[in-house]
Order: sequence, then structure tokens, then C-alpha cells
Amino acid sequence: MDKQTKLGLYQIMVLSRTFEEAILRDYHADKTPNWDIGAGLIPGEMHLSAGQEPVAAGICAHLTSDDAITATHRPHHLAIAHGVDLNKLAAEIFGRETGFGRGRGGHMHIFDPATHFSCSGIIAEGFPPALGQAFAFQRQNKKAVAVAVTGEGAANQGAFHESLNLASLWKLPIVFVVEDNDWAISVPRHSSTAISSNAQRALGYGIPGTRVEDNSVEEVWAQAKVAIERARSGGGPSLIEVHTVRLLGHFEGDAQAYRDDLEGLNGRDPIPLYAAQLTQEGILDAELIGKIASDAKGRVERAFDFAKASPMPSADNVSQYVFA
Amino acid sequence: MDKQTKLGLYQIMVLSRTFEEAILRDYHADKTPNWDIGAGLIPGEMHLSAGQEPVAAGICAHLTSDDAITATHRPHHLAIAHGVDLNKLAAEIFGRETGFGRGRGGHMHIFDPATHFSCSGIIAEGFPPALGQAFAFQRQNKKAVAVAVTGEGAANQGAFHESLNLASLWKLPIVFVVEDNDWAISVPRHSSTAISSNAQRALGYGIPGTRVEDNSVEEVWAQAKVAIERARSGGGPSLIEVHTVRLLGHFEGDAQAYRDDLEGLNGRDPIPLYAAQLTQEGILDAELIGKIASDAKGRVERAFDFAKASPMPSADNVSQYVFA
Amino acid sequence: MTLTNKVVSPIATRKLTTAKAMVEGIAQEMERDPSVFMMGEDVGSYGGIFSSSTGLLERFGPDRVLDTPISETAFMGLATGAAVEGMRPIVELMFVDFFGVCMDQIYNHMGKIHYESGGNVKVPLVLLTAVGGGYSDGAQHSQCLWGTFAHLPGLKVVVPSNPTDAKGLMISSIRDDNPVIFMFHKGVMGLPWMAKNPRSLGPVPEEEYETPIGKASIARPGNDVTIVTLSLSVHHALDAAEEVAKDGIDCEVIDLRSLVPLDRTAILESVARTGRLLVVDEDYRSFGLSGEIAAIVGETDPTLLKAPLIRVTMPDTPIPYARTLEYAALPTRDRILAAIRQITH
Amino acid sequence: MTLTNKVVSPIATRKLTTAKAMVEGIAQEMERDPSVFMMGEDVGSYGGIFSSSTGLLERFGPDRVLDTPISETAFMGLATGAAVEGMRPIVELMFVDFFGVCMDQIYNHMGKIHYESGGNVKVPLVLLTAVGGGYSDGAQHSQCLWGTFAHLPGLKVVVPSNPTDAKGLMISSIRDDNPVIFMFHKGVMGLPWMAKNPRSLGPVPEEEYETPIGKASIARPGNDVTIVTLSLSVHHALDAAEEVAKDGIDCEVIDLRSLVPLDRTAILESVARTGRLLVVDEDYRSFGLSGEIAAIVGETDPTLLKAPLIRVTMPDTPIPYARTLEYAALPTRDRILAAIRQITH
Ligand SMILES: Cc1ncc(C[n+]2csc(CCOP(=O)(O)OP(=O)(O)O)c2C)c(N)n1
Ligand SMILES: Cc1ncc(C[n+]2csc(CCOP(=O)(O)OP(=O)(O)O)c2C)c(N)n1
Ligand SMILES: [Mg+2]
Ligand SMILES: [Mg+2]
Repeated sequence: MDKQTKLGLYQIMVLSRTFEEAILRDYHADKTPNWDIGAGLIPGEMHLSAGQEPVAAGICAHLTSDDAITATHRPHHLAIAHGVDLNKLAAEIFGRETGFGRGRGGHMHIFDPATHFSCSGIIAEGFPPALGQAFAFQRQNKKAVAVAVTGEGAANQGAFHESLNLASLWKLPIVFVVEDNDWAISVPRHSSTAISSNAQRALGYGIPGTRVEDNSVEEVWAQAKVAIERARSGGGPSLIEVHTVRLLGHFEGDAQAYRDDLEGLNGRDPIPLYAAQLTQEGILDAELIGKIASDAKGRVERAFDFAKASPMPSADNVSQYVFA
Repeated sequence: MDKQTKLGLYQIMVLSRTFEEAILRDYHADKTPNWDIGAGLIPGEMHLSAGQEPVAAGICAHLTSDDAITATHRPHHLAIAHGVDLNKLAAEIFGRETGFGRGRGGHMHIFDPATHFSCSGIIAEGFPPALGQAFAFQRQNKKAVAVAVTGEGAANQGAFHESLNLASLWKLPIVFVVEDNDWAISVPRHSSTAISSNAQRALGYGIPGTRVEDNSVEEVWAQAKVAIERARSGGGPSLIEVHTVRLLGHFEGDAQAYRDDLEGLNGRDPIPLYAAQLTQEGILDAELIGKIASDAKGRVERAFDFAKASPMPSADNVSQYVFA
Repeated sequence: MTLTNKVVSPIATRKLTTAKAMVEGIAQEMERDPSVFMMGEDVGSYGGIFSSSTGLLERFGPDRVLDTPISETAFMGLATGAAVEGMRPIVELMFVDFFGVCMDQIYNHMGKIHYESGGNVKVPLVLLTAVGGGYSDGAQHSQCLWGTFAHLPGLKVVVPSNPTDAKGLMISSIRDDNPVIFMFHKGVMGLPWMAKNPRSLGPVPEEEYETPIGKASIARPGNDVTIVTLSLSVHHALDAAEEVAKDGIDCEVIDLRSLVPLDRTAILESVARTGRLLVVDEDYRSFGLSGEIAAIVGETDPTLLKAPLIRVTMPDTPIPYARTLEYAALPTRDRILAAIRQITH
Repeated sequence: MTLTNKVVSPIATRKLTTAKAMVEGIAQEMERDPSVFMMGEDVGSYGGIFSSSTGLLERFGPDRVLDTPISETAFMGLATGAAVEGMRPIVELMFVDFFGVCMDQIYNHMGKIHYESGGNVKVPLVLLTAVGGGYSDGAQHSQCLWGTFAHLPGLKVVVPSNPTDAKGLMISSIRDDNPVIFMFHKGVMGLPWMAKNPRSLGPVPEEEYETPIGKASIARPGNDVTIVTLSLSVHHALDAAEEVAKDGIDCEVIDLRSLVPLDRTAILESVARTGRLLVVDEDYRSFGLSGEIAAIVGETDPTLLKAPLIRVTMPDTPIPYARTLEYAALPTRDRILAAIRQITH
């Protein structure tokens, strides 16, 4: 793995984190004094992906905008790593007419036809449409692949099973990714399944499965390379589970009283860990770290400025776009 | 395995087949000249289990009426082997007020609280309620177990996955059985999944899985013994797949033009095969075979007579039993 | 039926069953547009349990006519994703009664993506499904449920009653840029193995044509009573109308043909003339189609009604197996007759 | 609220939020009846995402308060099977919007087994679920959908609007021998982290009591306009009624409290008096509750209406995220006010 690739992975992780830090700031800025989830410039549920950037960075490094990726209720890192337009992403989160969904969607419903990005707020139910994208690519003789992502909690939903079976049967060009962040809201993995790795399940569909421990972006990158090349060359689907970490609450406002792994959590933050590794390897230094941070900051703030300056959708048009 | 047990298995298989032969006769008797599925004393879809009796006999030999069993749209062999009242079964199939569902249910909706028997016409969706029966038995500190049966086609439905996972997680006293008769209506197994044995899938839930080839009632009996004892003693769920055979169409009226395995099908009929084996072993002879047949015939005809003599439900009561 | 596309022989003399008319529409679109494909359980060599795809596999091959595993969530979603990427899937849910295993894909994804994307993503597909009872298939295989689909936004709901409309509506549905739920009643398909209404065989132009989605048809004009109905019940209503015509009662029978969009104008225009409204609906009585029709009148002008409206529907009861019970529940010709007599007495 | 069970202090002075009132009802039933248990996603240590089970795990332990995997089909079915075997499950579907992943279990099994078994099998359970929008949770997390559940036979549908009813209806639901869908609006729960109606805090008797399922309550008596509504909209209707009372317009606000059974009598009695009907419904407009109310009037006596009825509902539109759009869609106090003015002008 070359230096440029490593730097690229680091940069994209930083960009994603910077974007979410800006959300954090603006989300909470105007919900007080009586914290109200529906108030403020960014209302509604907010699921942040901080900690899970290695998954997004490692996977998306192998994709182009011709490839499709489907995320969950926690979509930012994947959207950003896949290269969606940051302005439109921010604008959608702010509910503006200039957003990906003209403010109709919100942060759980980002659809970008230009990069084939989509997501869904229903657990595991993003998998089936992803099958369809892979199917279309296959039938249209494109070399494109689809990637479908869920959490480890979602892997116990029926759609997971049906999708893996059908993908294997029809040899669809798709890669399934499970982000195991130990938690499904307040339910720890061991309370949702008796098995310790979904790689095991992959065998039950006749497809290769692998599990990446330790949230290592380079290991994700390496496994994704194999899986995506396999899909792209007609070899059919694979599954990759990544043991990652959810640094924040399930959503903003989650008090996390249930959580028994808070201690030492910050020590598991993959971004400083990767920075340290790359510094050790002589790829990063303090100056470059600073430059990457400020580049990211610049891009994010421009996107947020764009969003905030954009018009709200007009109430008159509430029923526009129900039908094409 | 002792002689009595073997004889018992044979008898129950014969009883089930005899019952279905009587259905066949009466179902088709009055649908002509223009064959009309909705006409006659037994109207509606009719899914017969002929060929699959070894599954029912081998499993149910280990159950008492305190144990629950949930069947599919193809339920007769399981109902009969589990010992439901033949009169009420026949009466329900004839849509009579004396049937298990007072004529409301029909042959896909047989519920017998006395033996905890139930079934459902929706693929794989009998599994989840069976979990609940197992759960109740567990919480009520009963020694009872639940058995849930589907076809191999149904094993690709989401409910299958969710149920196995939950059963394993909560160590429910349940045994999952897959009847692999090679077909899901017209779709052969190899067109519905890339894997050759659901025993493989069981591992993906952390439970033991086994596959019985050759439709052997004794092998089913042996595997079921292990699985049911395991469940009964708190060891949790298991899965048994049986490679069985569907001797008839998916439902009556199915022309089976799609079917490429009709040749030699009769040679796979498990009843004469088992009769031959038991004769060889000196357990059966022509006389005993005849007696078992005529006993079965007598029981079945009495049940059918009871059904036909029973009153039809009154149209006035169509909306009775919507709510308790 | 309105013919908006090709020029069509004004009077079609060739007769087809509804099933054959539908399949012909599908085949013509598959011929015309390579992005159209069909999938579902037993749509391949079986040709569709209710003959909705007979001959398509033979003609278009297994790449375009696909048997699926019994994994409705997976393949409904697959249809959505393929549509998003520019294909035009026709996907069959064998019986509408099975919707519950895949409804999330249908109403939270298929039906909402266009809106959530602010109009940027289109989901052009047809979800074909069999509805209806009358042949003792019991509580899980006999429902209509169009009210359930029509209540949820983002899905067009099309329900033909005869071969001519079935072909035209099928072609319109395939060409529509939205998800269209196309619900065919088993009793209008003209299946050889089921009691069928004689009108399930009818004239069908050979050419391609579109029947507009959202326009009701006046199956029988009349001035005394408005019968708003759809699907198989159209024929029961026509039979009842013929019967009471002998007594000088002149019923207008409106075949809605689609619930979404709903042709309010046709309903209101008729009720304004007749002052008497009967809704005949094989779906469950409450919180469904019959209520919606009542509301359209009530919110426009309740004085249009010279008598209380009557709903002849399935009761709010799971559909029973025994024939005596099922036929007590169904909106039969006799129940319609009784309602006409009551509303005009 | 009718108190039919224990003797209750005639005026409760203690105030609880709706969430706490519901949980108190559950806890009292769990205390009384060991066959009652609760399960769902995050109902354990989290205490329910919308506080529907706060404290129950601590009090009754993990054997009776169970966190489930995200496998709604499995655990909904589990509830049904356990009920069949004599337990009384309370099972939570976190948001009603998720019904599509498990609807088959709900409507084809839970709701139909009693009927299919000819009354021989009972399914006593409560399906608890959060409904409603107003806080920008988007198209998949803001719906009401009670019309969908009420349309399908075999399920009772209960929708409380305030703490007093919530506790009484919860106890009645648990004791009911049928599956009861208990839909609580997030906006009436009195959650500390969401804008709440002031009436989400109200007097709740400490004792156990039942509130009968199927009886509407007159939230405000009046003689000029009948407003039929339920859930959070009751409060918007009351606010609007107070406002127009200043102008001498006297609205009656009917809080339905349950859709199945539906209190036809209360609706008809009121409309007969007022002649003016407004239906306020946070569910989608078409093929749902508002239509059903219209039909009840239309099939009883359309001349009861002195003016066209008005429906103030969500449009047939997926629920938008942006506040400007969502509040244009919701049946707000302002939209109700405008409708009252229109119907009485
Ligand atoms: C079908 C369905 N059930 C429940 C939910 C509510 N829900 C949203 S996120 C979540 C937990 C998801 O856990 P996991 O899949 O591990 O993803 P994570 O949030 O950890 O990224 C739940 C239960 C939902 N959105 N959809
Ligand atoms: C959810 C659902 N999808 C489809 C059907 C229609 N259907 C009934 S039986 C059947 C085939 C079932 O195959 P299998 O599970 O192998 O059982 P078998 O009929 O072979 O016993 C199908 C597709 C159904 N009843 N439920
Ligand atoms: Mg997780
Ligand atoms: Mg099979």
C-alpha cells in the first residue's frame, strides 16, 4: 500500500470527522434552553458516524462515482468518502431547497444520482435496493459494483438474509459490509445474536466472508480491494464485517446510561491512532496534519455556509415530488 | 430402534397417506365438467404432502400433545402424526361447523389447542409464532418443546433467519425442520439458493444443523431424537433438513409441466420402500400390511363420514369470532 | 378505454382473456423497450400462478423473465434499485395477501424515494399482484387490500376489470415513471380452472395502446343510482343493474379502474345526477375505499345525496374458508340487488 | 374516562406525564399478573426510546422485560405464539413506520388466528408503538398510520391523547383477550427532549383502573361544530376551539380514543346536534379515518350535515423533513382554525 493511498485514507477520515464536528456544533447550538430535538437549524434525529470513518475510507477508496453505495441511518462518513457534493449534503441536513432532496429527505434520506449514493432509515432495508443497482449494472454490462452497508444490529433483520442469498444466487456484483460498532442503540451485540462474526454467516450463502478487527482502515482497504475486484470481475458478492467503534451516542441526545464501554473510548478514536501510525511511518508530520485539518475545515465551512445561505423550501410546494 | 417404534412409524405414514388419498378422491369428485377450484365439497387450494410422511412420522414420534408443532400450507402429515383429532381435521377440510376452525380456517389454517398444533399459509411465517410457544414453555417451566417446519423454498425468507437467530440467542426449546422436496411450486432448489444444505446455515446462528438424505424415516427419527432431547433439556434449538419428495403437484390442479424429475418418481415413494425394508427385517408381512392399511382406511373413512354429516356454518355467523 | 397511443382498429373483434391481454401488453413493451424485465415467483416456466406471464420466458428468455426465491423483501427491493438505475421492472407479488413480508420495501422505499430525493430519483416499475376471493382460498389468500395501498402515498394503484382495460392499463403502467401497483382479480383473468365472469373474455386491439391511469370508465350509463365500484365487482354490479333495469331502475356503474389517482370528477358528476350512491367494494368495509368515496361527496356537497349512501363490501372480518360463509361476506350480485332496491324504494 | 375497575379517588390530584402514566399501568398489570411481560428494542436498560418502559427492567428484571434483536418479524410472532400459550405479551414496535418489516405477523397471524381457529385460540397481547411527527424525523419516522391498522380486521386500535386515558386504556388493553395496537403519539408523551403539549402532563389516579376501549370521550362539549379527532390533534383542536369560542363559536371536540371499535354513536349524536363536521387526522388524508367518519354520516343520514364536511389531515404526501414543509403538512391549530371559520362562515 503506497504512501499516497495512506494519505488519502487519512484525509478522507479527517474530512468526514470535520464535517460531523460542524454538525455537532450547529445541531446543538440552538436547541436550548429546553433541549428540543425538533428545534434549531438542524432539527430531527442526528446519527453521527464518528469512529467509523475507517470503514468508509477503506471501502470507498476502491469505488468511482459509477459505483453505487447504500448507507444506513448513519450515512455521513460513507457519503463523504464516496465523494458526494458537500454543499448539497450540508444543505439537505439543513433542510434547504438546494439539498440533495430539496429538504424533503433529511440526513437519513440522501440520494445522489451522480454518485449512485443512497441511504435508508429502516434497518437492513437498504440492502434490497442495492441488489437492484447491482442487478442493473450486471444487465447493462457495466463494470460498476454496488456496496451495501448495515450495522451489526441490522444483520439480524430478515432483509439481510434474503439479500445475501439472492445476491449469491444471481452472482450480483455487490459487496455487503457490516459495521459492527458493538451497539444497536442500547443493545450490545451479545444481546442480539449468539454468534461472534457475520463472516460465519456468509458461508451459509456460499459467499466469502471476512471480519476485520481493530477498526484498521488499512485492513478494511485490503479486504475491500479483494471483495470489490471480485464483484467487478463477475465473481459475485462477498461480505466484510468490520469491528469499529461508535464514539458518540446512538443519536445526539442519547445519554448512554446503558453504556459500559465509555472508559477508554477516546483512546479508540481511529483518527489520532492512524495519525500516530502514519507519523511513525514518516508519512505524516505535525505540519501536514495541520494542513489536512485546515483544508478539511475550509471545505466543510464552505459547505455549511452554502447550506445556511440557501433558501428553505416553500410550504406551498409540500406535495410536489410525490409523483414524477 | 425397536420393532414397535418402526411399526409405529410405518403406521403413521400409512394413516397420513390414506387420509390424503381420501382427500384426493373427494376433492376431485365434484369439480367437473369444467374443473373449478372453488367448486365441490372440498373447495380451494389443496396442498398434499404425499411422499413427505417420513418427516412427520420421524419427528412426531418424539412429541406428546404437550409439545407444539407448526406446519405450513402443506400440513396434513404433520397434523396426523402429531395426533390431532381426525374428525375435526376432516371436518375443517370440508368447511364444517365441527371442524377445528368451525369452517373458518380451511386446510391451511388448522389450529388445535389440545395438541398445540398450528399452521400458516404464509411461507416461513409459521416460525415466529412457534418461537413464542417455545418461549412460553420455557417461562412456564414446562418441559415441552416446539417444532417449526418449513419447506426448502421458505428457508430463503427473512423470517427463517430472524427466527433461528432469536431462538439461539434465547436458547429456546425449539427444533426447526426444513422439508426439502426439491421444489417450491415450479422453482427447483438450485434456482432459489446457491447452497446445498441448510445445515450449513445453522452454524451461522450458533446452533447444530444436520441434513438427512434419502427421505429415511429412521434417520429422521434418530436426528429428531437428538434435537428434541436437546431442546427439552434446555440445550436450545437445532435445525434438521430432510431431503424428501413431493409425489404430487404443488397443489391439486398443478399440471407440473415444469417438472423434470417425474420419471421414476413413484419409485421414490417412501411408504412401499419402508414396507419393503420392514418386510425384509421380518417386522412386516403381507397380512400385517393389509391390516394396517384397513385400520387406517377405517379411521379415515369414519372421519370423512363425520365431516360430511356435519353442518355447514351458518351464513349469519360470518362475523363471529373476529374478536374474543 | 381511451386509445392515446398508436392508431387502433376502431372495433377490435379479436377476443382475449384478461390474462392474455395483460401478457400481450407486457410482451409488446418488452419488445419495444429492452429495459423492461419481469420477475417474481413462478413467473418463468410456470407462467405465473394466475397466468400473468404465460409464454414470456419462452419468448424473452431467462435473462428477462426471472423466477425468484421466496424472498419478497429482497426482490421487491431489487426492483426498486433496478428502476433507480434506469430499468423498468415488472415484479410480481403472487398474492397481495403476502404484502406484509415486504411492505417496508414497497411503501417506505419504492413509494417514497422519489419524494425524499426531491424529485431527483425516479422509480418506474410495475408491481403486479393477484387479489380477490370467491374460491375458498381462506383468510391469507383471498383479500383485495387496495385500500391499504391507496392509503399510503407515492404509489399509483391500478385495478382493471376487463381485458381491454387490462392491456391498456398495463402498457400505461409500464410507461409510467412511478411505481404502479397493478392489482388483477383472479376472477377476471379468465382462468380455465376457476369460475369466471363471462366478461373476462373481451375484445382487445392487437396494437399497443395506453389506457390513461386516473380516469374511471362508465361501464353502464344511468340516471337513478350511481354504483361506484371496480375489479370483479363491476361485473356483479352490471348484472344487478341489468336485473333492476327490468323494473325501470336505471343504474350507472362507474368502474374506477384506478384508486390512485382517483377520478373524483366522474364520481361527483354521476352522484349529482342520480342523488343515490352505492359503493361496491370487495375490500374490507372500514377505513378504505368506500369511506373515501363517501368523503368526496360529503366534502363537496352532502346535499347531492337524496338518500343515505350504501356500502356493499366485505365486512371487517378475515375471509372465511367455507363457501357459505365466504359468499355471505362477498359483495355478490344479490347483495347489490338488495341495496339498489333499498336505496330506490 | 370511565372508571370501571377499582374504586378510585374521585379527583386525582397527582399529575403524571403520559409516558409515566402508561408505564404505571404496565407495572401494575405486571405486578398483578405474572403472565404479562414486555419486549422490544431498547425497552430494557434504555427504558424505551420514548420512555414507554422506563424503570420496568429495574423493577421486574430481564426475565420479564426483554431487549430484542432488530428482528421485528421474529419477536412480533413470538408475542403471538406466547399469547396463544397463555401469556400476555406487551411488545413494542419502536416506530409504527417500521410496520412493513413485520406486517405479515401482525395482520396475517396476530389478527387472524382467533377467527381462523373458529374462536378456539385467543391472542391476548398489546402491540405498543410510537406514532406521529412534528420534529423533523422525516418520511420513515413520523407517520401515524392508524388507518392502515384499522382497515385490517382482527386488531383493536387504541390511540390515547392524555395521561389519564393512557393509563386506563393501557390496563384495558392488557386485560383484553384480543390483540390491541396501542399507538402513542410522541408529542403527547411529555418527553423532556421534545416540544410537548402542556396537556401531556395530567391527573392520573394511583390505583388501577380501566378505560373502556371503544368509547370516545367528549374532550370539549359544544353545539356549533363537531370536531372528530384523536391523539395529539385533540389538543390542537381544543386550542382552536378555545380561540373561536371568543367569537361565540362553540365547538365540540370528540376524542375517539380508539378506531377499532369506533364509537359511531358519539359521532352521530354530535353531528346530529351541530350539523357541521370537521375531521382532524394526522394520518394521510385518503382511504383512511377521515373517509370512514364521512361514510358513517353519509350512510346514516346525509341530511345531518348543514355544510360540507372538512378534512384537516396530512396530505397524501410522504412526510417531509424540513420544518417549513412538515408544518405545512401537519394538521396544526392554524389549519383547524381556518377550517372552523370556513365551516361556520
Ligand atoms: C426495521 C427497523 N427497526 C428498528 C429501527 C430503529 N433503529 C434505528 S437504528 C437502530 C440500531 C441499529 O443498530 P446497528 O444496525 O448496529 O447500527 P448502528 O446504529 O450501530 O450504526 C434501531 C433499532 C429501524 N430504524 N428500523
Ligand atoms: C410469503 C409467501 N410467498 C409466497 C407464497 C406462495 N407460495 C405458497 S407455497 C410456495 C412454495 C413453497 O415452497 P417450499 O417452502 O419449498 O414448500 P413446499 O411447497 O415445497 O412444501 C409459495 C411460493 C406464500 N404462501 N407466502
Ligand atoms: Mg451497531
Ligand atoms: Mg419445497
